[in-house]
Amino acid sequence: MAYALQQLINGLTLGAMYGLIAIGYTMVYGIIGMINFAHGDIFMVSAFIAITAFTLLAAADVTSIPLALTFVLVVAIFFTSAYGWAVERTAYRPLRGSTRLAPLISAIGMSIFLQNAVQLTQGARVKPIPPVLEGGVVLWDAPGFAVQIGWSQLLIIVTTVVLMIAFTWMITQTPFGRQQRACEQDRTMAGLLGVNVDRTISLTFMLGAALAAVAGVMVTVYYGVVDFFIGFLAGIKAFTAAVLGGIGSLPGAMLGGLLIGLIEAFWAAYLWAEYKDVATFSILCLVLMLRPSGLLGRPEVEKV
Amino acid sequence: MKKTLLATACFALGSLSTAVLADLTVAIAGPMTGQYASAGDQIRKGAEMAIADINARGGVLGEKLKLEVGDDACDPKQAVSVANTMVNRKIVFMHGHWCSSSTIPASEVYNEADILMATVSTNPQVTERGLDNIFRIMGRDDQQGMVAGSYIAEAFAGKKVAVVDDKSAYGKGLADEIAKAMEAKGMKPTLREAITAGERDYSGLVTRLKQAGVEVMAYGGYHTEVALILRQAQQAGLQLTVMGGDTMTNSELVTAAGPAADNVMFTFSPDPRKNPDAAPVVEKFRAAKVEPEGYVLYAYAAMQLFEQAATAAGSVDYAALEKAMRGGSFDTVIGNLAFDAKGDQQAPGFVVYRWQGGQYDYAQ
Amino acid sequence: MSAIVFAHHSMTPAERLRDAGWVAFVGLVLGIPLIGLTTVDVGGRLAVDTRFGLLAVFVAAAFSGRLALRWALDRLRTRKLARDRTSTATAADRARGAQRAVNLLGWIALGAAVALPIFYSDNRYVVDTATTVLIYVMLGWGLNVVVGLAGLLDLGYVAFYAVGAYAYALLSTQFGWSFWEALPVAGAIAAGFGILLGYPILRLRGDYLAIVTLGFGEIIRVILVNWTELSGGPNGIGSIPRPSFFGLEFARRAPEGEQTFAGFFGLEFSAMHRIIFLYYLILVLALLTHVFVSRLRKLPVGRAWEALREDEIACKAMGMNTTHIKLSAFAIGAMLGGFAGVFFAARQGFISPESFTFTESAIILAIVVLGGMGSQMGVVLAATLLVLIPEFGRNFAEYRMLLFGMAMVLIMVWKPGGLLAHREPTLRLKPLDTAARGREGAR
Amino acid sequence: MTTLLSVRNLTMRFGGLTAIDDLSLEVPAGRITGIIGPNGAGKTTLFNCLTGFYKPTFGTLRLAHPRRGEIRLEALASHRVARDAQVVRTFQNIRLFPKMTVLENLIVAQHNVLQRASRFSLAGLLGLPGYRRAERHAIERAAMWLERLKLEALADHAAGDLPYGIQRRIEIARALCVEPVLLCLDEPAAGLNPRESAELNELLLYLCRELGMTILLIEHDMSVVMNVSDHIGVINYGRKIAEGPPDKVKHDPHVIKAYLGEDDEVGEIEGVAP
Repeated sequence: MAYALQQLINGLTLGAMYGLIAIGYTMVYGIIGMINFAHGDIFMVSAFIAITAFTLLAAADVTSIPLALTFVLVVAIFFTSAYGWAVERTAYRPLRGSTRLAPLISAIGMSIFLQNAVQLTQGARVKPIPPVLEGGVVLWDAPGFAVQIGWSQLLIIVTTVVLMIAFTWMITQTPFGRQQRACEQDRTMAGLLGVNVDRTISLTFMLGAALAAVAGVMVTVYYGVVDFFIGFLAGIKAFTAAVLGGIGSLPGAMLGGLLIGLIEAFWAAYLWAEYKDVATFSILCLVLMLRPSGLLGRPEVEKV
Repeated sequence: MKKTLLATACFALGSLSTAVLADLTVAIAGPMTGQYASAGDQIRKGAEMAIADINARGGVLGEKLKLEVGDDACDPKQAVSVANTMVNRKIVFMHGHWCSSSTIPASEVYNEADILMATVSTNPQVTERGLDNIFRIMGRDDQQGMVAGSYIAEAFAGKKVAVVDDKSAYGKGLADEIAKAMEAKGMKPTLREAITAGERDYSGLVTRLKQAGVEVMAYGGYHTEVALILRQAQQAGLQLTVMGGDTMTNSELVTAAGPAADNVMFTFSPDPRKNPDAAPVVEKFRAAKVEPEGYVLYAYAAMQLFEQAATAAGSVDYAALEKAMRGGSFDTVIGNLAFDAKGDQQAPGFVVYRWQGGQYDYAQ
Repeated sequence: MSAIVFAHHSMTPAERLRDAGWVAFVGLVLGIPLIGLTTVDVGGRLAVDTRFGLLAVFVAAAFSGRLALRWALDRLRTRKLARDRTSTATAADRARGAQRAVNLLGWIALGAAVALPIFYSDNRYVVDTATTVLIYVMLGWGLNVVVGLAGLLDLGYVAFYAVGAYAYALLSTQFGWSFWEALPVAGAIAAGFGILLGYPILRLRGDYLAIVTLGFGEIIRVILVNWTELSGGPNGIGSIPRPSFFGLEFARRAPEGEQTFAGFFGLEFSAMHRIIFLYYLILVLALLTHVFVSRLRKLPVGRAWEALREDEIACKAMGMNTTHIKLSAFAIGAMLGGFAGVFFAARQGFISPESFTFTESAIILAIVVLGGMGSQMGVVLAATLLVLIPEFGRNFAEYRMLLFGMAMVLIMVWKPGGLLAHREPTLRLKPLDTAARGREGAR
Repeated sequence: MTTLLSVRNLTMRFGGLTAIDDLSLEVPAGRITGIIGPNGAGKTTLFNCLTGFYKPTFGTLRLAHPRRGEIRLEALASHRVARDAQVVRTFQNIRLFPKMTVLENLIVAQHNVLQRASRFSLAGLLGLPGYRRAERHAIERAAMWLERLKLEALADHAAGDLPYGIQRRIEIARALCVEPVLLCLDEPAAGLNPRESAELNELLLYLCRELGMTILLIEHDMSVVMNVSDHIGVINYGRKIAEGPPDKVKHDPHVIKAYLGEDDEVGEIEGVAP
């Protein structure tokens, strides 16, 4: 029981992280209907920015953790959004309106490019920082097994929940959200009605990147170790999460992320850890067979 | 159907390959890009220094050495491509590849082209295929696993031990050998697990270890994962001692795992840095701001091996060189090298080390 | 004339400078965290190192690069406009011209491919790289059936390649089958997997299909890594027999009672014999694939694939069983992938799961899309490019994959429809030549 | 006058929404039957039920096939409706295969015949005479329809590049290549100019009168419906509100009310206005 609870906490943390990255996929998909394969690498870039920022702070002898976290978050969000913007501007915008596959290939190329650019500029070595948030609370001291939630785990879960609420509010209540949804439904029409489509799409990419930046900072705080390869697996898992939840749906991305985190945690806890990915993908297949648009996706009515 | 493009490409490449024939060309190959690029980096630094030193002594048989660097990114297909490139560049000696899964297919290409190679790949298969051109200057996983397994069975008797690997050819091979050696000594692993390298979250594994009351984890795989596991174990309040293989020599482990790295033990050949004969070379590396850890000195030694074998043979012809290498005994920075019929290093001797405050040293 | 040509918007020098300045600014922002700052390991701890000189070079390069690019683009556009105005060629003429050029290119390429080993008979690297190109060409043609013709986005194509490779590896090492015996069986097994994958995802469309196929590829790979008893796990399978030349082995010494290729023909043994034989073998396999796929395209099933890509609902309304059409596309694509896998295993002599990662799928897909969906010649062109870019890049060592990624983006942005986007109809009511003659007569 | 298709108590619900409510209708053989009704009345839903794209919640659709006897359409999947029952449709928002040529579009429509002749592509791959003959026949048939619909000059053009009015005609030609027993046209005049519309009238009359084809026609353009239909069914809110020859329907008070309702777009609905 204690063991299961601990695995639940692990799964939730992992799932929250997947969810944060998945929202980036889902927002971009919603607005221009493409899979932004480079999103995982944007996340990786943000983790590197966070490492640099943390190291700078350590050099400046900043010891206040809240202050440090805020600074790193702001820095990471700023630069990562710039990356999100630049990627969209160079690799995707020229391809808008062409076939569905062209931006996909361009995105794969971008992903390879970013990975190698980071490797070249920052080195292939693993980048570690000393633990930022150590320790945690013991939730339940069961005999022989203490269930514990680390501060950094708590931070991840809380941040994710807060961001989720903020984003839902933004998409449903603000003028930007309205424009964003308008572009999702019909880009041409939105343009005709005076929505600046290019700007809205750019902003969407920047927001997605900003969320990836938050995830990047969280990863740095939680794992303390970053290398140029982390974007790949995280990207694939988050993409899976976005599809599982129904690509294009914000709550879906979050739900998908949590589900995948939990599936991985519990499958690895009770069954064969090495077949964890097989389980994840099989469940995805099953869900899609029953609900071809994912869990919370709008079912595509076959318009005849 | 094909390639006007390729035709032009071929001309370009053809001219390239003839351009480099002036000196004796030797090569290294390994993962210069990709996930394991830091190992490739070590190899290159070691080899570059060795070539510089050899050339400063006047080269081999009066000719200067020239170094070619091949990048296989630990991908078997690219490894074959690299091997072909190297054959075309008429190299006389290859130090590499690094990943066993690259070394195995590439060695067949070198074998057909009559090129000698010295590798640090530890998979037994590397020398078990009856190829006469391959020499291993490192121990084998089975020897390594045996040393680690017996050590665990003796030093941690009565404790619960988990055996974990990362599903790579190297990691799984090592972990299997460790488990076998432990069982031979009458100790059964409490858990036998596998993880996926490249992931970041091992909290599931850590929780499982904690649940099972495991205190010692024997690990087959690379240092990055060990650092993550240790950090996450610490966070979960689990005191874990890790026993790993030669990959744990990488100082990244210490930077990444922090103080928890003091709980890492591993097997490795006797430390070349402790070799008194190597002291000047070690100093030289440190002066050049390169810590001669891991594979740096092995790469250096491989080049020394070539230098001495060629000098002994008086030629760089394959047959003569092969005979010299198989029969000879060579003094290198990693100690004395001599090979058995398969090409394995005689008396490789693994020792158990422990990290301590950022340095590793023999475990008591 | 020139007045008309320059009527389109052209930038003033001030605008150009401002534009380049903006790009340089973006370069600066992007460059600060990755180029300007870097972390280095100082005795077990990280410290920040600055490289502002490098950053300045980068920003300057961005500025001047942008200026040059704009200038070049404007020049190109002006020229193109001028050409369009002077040229009176009709769309039909242009299509015919394109078709002729592609045909010509095809024959030249075929000639080059046949002649290549003759000119490079002692250059192992060239022949081997050409063999790799041909493997990708074959994979591209196989995936072209699924993605280019049937329009089903498949991100897990490498699974079938793996199935073919492992099928041959197991059949040959465990049961002693020869290459030629195993080839059709392995193809059939791969086709079976294609149908296996096809069934559950019949209802899925577009990107949902993409993620499930991606998942399928990963599942196959994870199983290969973990099912050690079958696949050798991460160690892979080694010592896979090479194909023989009608029973003649390519070896230095023949086994008891057999002859080697070199011995039979009275040649001196050379490792190149096998390399060249393998090259011609894959050339023949690739050509057969080409003939097979081109013929299929002109058959009802091929037209049905294309119709499926164009409009699935209309297909149903025409009484076509879309289930069968999709499954046949998956099965045939998988079979061709399986053949390529068999050859790959036979050529490498050693296979392990590391050869069958998602990146491989992505590259094969990139070949199909970069080449121009559905275009057979486009696949050849794209495969050649994508194999040769990293090979050339070897001279640039660590920059090579960077260049590769950049090239993928640039080609796509430059030609979003692919390098050869022209589609040749499967049949014509009036053959082109007679149509042309008719018009010329009318003039 | 024999009945080709009889619709009995057809009901189609989507969740809470009832798109078709207990609709019964007879389609006489060899005639043109028009279905009219205001937007959202359920006309296209009726077509979708008929051609297997929707499974009706309730009701029967019996087709008296001249050679195969009675066929229950509601039990068939969409492709079988076209293949086995030979009920073929066009779409309101044209669904051609845009990148394929006009001729290819028409050959694809003969897929089932050709596929059988190609014997799982084997005969086709080998180029056996049986398949070649079948292919020649298919091209001849396509050429015949192209000629009759005055499209032969465009045969080798990509269908998607052609003007809207021509695409409509191609879609009809493609449907004709399936050899329909019942041809269902979903707003074939939508988006056509008056001249094209008149040509369409001629074409429909030609198909029906000269070739004896049965046509079921959904249309908004009253000039087409009233001029060519032998028989008209009017539906509104999923129910049939009137049925009969054009003249009778034109003066039916229910129809006038459904069409005119409270607002006064009298002039718009030419032919219905009294």
